[in-house]
Amino acid sequence: MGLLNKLNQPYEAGGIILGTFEDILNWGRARSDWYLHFGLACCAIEFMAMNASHFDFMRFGTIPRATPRQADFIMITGTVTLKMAERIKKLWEQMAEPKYCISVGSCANCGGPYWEHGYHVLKGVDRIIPVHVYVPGCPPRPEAFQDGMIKLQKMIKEEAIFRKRKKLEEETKIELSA
Amino acid sequence: MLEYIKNVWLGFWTVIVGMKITFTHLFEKKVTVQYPDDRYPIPPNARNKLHLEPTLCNGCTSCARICPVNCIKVETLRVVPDDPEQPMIADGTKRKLWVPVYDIDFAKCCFCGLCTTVCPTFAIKHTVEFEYSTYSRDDLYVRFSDMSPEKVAEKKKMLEEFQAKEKAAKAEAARKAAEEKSKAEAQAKAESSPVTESKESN
Amino acid sequence: MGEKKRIELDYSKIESDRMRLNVGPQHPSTHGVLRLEVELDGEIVTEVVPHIGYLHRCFEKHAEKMTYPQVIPYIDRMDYVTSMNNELPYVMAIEKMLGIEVPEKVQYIRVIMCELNRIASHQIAVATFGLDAGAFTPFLYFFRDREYILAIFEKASGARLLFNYFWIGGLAADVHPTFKEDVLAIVKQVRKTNKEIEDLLIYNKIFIERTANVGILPPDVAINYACSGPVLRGSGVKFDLRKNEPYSIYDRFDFDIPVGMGEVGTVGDCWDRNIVRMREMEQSCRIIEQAIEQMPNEGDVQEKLPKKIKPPKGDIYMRAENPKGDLGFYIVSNGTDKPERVKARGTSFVNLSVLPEISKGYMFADLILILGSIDIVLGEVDR
Amino acid sequence: METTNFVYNLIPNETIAIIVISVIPLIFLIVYALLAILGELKISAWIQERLGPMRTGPWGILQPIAEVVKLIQKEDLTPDSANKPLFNLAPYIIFMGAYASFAVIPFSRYFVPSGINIGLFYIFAVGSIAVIGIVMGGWASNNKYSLLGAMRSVAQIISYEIPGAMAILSVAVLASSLDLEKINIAQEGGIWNWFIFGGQGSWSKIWVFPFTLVLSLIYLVASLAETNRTPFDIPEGESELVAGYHTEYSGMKFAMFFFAEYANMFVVAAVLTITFFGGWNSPFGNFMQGPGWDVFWFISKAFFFVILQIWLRWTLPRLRVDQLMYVGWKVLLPFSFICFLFISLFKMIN
Repeated sequence: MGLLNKLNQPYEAGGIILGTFEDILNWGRARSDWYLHFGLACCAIEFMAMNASHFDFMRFGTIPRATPRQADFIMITGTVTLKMAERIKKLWEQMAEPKYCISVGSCANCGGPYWEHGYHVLKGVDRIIPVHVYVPGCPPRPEAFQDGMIKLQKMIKEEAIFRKRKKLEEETKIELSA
Repeated sequence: MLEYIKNVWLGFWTVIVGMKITFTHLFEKKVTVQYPDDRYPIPPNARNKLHLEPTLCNGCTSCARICPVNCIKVETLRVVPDDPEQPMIADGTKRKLWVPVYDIDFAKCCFCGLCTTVCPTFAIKHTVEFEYSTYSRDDLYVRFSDMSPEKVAEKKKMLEEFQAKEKAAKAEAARKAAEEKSKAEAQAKAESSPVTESKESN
Repeated sequence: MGEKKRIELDYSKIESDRMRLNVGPQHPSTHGVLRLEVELDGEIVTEVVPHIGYLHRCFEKHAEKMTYPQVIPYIDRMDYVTSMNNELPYVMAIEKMLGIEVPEKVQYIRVIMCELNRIASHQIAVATFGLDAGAFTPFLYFFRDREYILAIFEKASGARLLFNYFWIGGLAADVHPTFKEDVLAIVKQVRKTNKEIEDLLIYNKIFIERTANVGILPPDVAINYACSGPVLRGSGVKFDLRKNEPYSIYDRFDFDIPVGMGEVGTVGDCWDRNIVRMREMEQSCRIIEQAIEQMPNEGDVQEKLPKKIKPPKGDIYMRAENPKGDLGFYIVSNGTDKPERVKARGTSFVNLSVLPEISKGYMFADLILILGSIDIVLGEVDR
Repeated sequence: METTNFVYNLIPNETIAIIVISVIPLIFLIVYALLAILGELKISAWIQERLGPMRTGPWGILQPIAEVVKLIQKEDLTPDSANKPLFNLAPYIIFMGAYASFAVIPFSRYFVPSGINIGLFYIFAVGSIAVIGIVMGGWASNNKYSLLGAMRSVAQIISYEIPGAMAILSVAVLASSLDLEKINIAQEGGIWNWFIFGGQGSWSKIWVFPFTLVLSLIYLVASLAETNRTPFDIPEGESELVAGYHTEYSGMKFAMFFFAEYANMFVVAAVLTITFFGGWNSPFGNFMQGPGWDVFWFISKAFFFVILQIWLRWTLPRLRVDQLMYVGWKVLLPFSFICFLFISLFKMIN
């Protein structure tokens, strides 16, 4: 039995080597997240406060990048108006895979205080781009941002890279049988 | 020329001064609070997640009315007088309304604190909890009511029955009243008709 | 380092292809979501067209739908850096319409909170201005201090940024018992940091070269464009509503109005606008110290009011000195519990209008600094 | 002096020895770059009263490794409107320019990858290759910000090479050689014999000290400009040009730019060490002197200057384009000429 043979053995449907290799890759992506330096409204001020010395976002291994090409995740911090929405969609498309999105604050989650009468406000940024973590608050405390970041890191760590196809197959099987 | 030398010297000197300041900060005590392990003190009146104490809520809906963003949804059912379970609100008064639905959409809430100030029984208040970010927006829609669907259905049925009874009673009363009225009218007619007749005859 | 005189170029003789550059809405230093359409001749700016509306949240429309107390959270979200100062003129206007006098203690707490918020706002302004110039460290020193101020706000109101603290006829809650000592400790800390920042950034030769003689706003142009706040005072015009038209209890305090004097360049350049903010922080500290001394310890913080606030029919215009300038509210009441119209005079909006005028002929890097020295908040520009 | 590279003694086969010799600096470079990235993150944090990365490994020391793992996985985007060959080539050219300099850097008297006798000249020649990569990358990105950044970079690097070269030239005058090893050997015998104090010689060399000090400062400033570090980071000035010439780069290609920047930082620090601060020589004369100590002294001195660059970056604001030119042509150049003149005179008289 060589190591190669073990690849075919069932270890969460991927083999031991692929499993651990995947863990390392996921560890890298979870621990080094560069974010797009991009603020929209009130939450952006708290976002700046979160970057500052008392809370220090860089502890999580994040570095601000000004250009979307080099960013790993984007934090939508503030009200997304319809005029801004197309720009955000463009930014999201410019980012390189793998990419993530955290929606921060009531406005980005679903329009917030402007959801009822705000004719000009997009009711939730998840209508244009996929959102991975929702952070509630108006604006959230800086620790709440970091809580969202921890949740995102947890999500990335459990992601499947090689097992993706297997997983998808299983899911479709379940769907078909159902 | 003198100006030039002075500028060059100033440029050099202010850089040294700046470097001195940053160097002293290099060894100063760091102010960072390492969040998940260590926590920054939060005052008890901080306005974070809302919490409703269902046993305190009397269903007055003033919170839903004052809310600037309409993120609170309250539905109430009247308590039937002959309900076997006659609940007391925690402050001692009799409950007049059941609250089967009390939902707060934290995705919309603007945490202004207006609802907590208008509440007559202090049922709704802000807590210091802020760690409830989720992977799905639906999880931010929180249902606070402690009534199970069966109980709601039961109370609804009870109310409907009671209302039907009440309606029947009302109808009965109305019928009675109408009867009485018609009787009275007839009587009045009977009393007044001779007069009119006599008038006509005149 | 650079000479004092700016090199004048005769643009009619040097002609090259113009480049149109789109700065924003996603750009690290547009202070939010402003979009500037810039025409560049090499690196020299020949035309600037600001495009706004990327954060239009229809505040005025919302105000018509809300009752009077419900409008206050939306006013917080206009100029989100200076919420306390935003609330003050609105609350004073309604109080004047209702004809009520708020308790003495409330007046003092309001003034202290406003001045603390003014310090916090100026800290953000100077910090981001330094960031635009490329200095990252002062930014974090300012934000470290701002955290202490926010702690006071949080203890009083419960929120860190959007307070909803000034209510019609009083305050949302009383301040905590150790309020006075905490505020005095902050004043001390602010002075210490300001001293340090002056050495690290403000009087740094590179910073002086970057900001002096750049974006000169002459006083007459500033007045013509209706600029206010540090942008106007940076040009040497001594106008401050707290002194010229004292509202609330500002006439009881002794403080100066710092103006730009052209110490290192010409009057009205970026450095002057910036130093005015630095010195206003010191004046705010003075006001806070006096207010703490005079503030009564006992007293109610909320006047008795009817459950539904219905100001009599009529209109009112009330203005107050925001950290960014002159913020005014024009409120029309129709006798119901909802305002007929609330019109806000956005300070940042008016100040931004001067940008195309003063940024022509400077380098592209200067344009960023000029924008930073005007200190706009897009929430107030677009409303 | 005969070059005695220890690898030749270890491995008899010359081809394999050459390959080993060329790989050793690369391994060193990778390790150094990881350390420098960590150093940058941590020092910047400490200056700003923060803690920096703390959650990746103990005290965040695994942070740079996580970054490399992440960057390998990133999608490699090439914009549709970019000039693809140039766009893809640019990062490697920049890295090549930085890596080629390592060929002549003498880490120890027993390890000089290639002991050519015009080492100083070679470093300057090869260092200029980076600018080609920057222009290629900036132009091929088809982005206005990138183009502006590239244009600024060219002007900056070309004008700052002259005062930098003048500063180094005076050392060549003092040592009467362009050979980096000879320059090192000329500074043997303790801190007093370093070129910052005028090299070996009688007490009369004290007259040189002010000029060598100024020249070393001039080289430091010029090297900051050559490596695009603050206060001369205008080609990638974040608040103006988003990310300058590498705005459109992502994934591994961006990592190359990143890597090349840190490699360049080491190269200029190494040149400063060799020319003015004694290279591999111990500051205490014969005490702590030897082949192993050589590497230690050389790398620790070079690291000190790398940290100095990082320290400067987190202190100063950024200059404007025309002021940058002003500093280069009107301040550094005249000063370097005056100092060079005096040092040449001193050498002639001696």
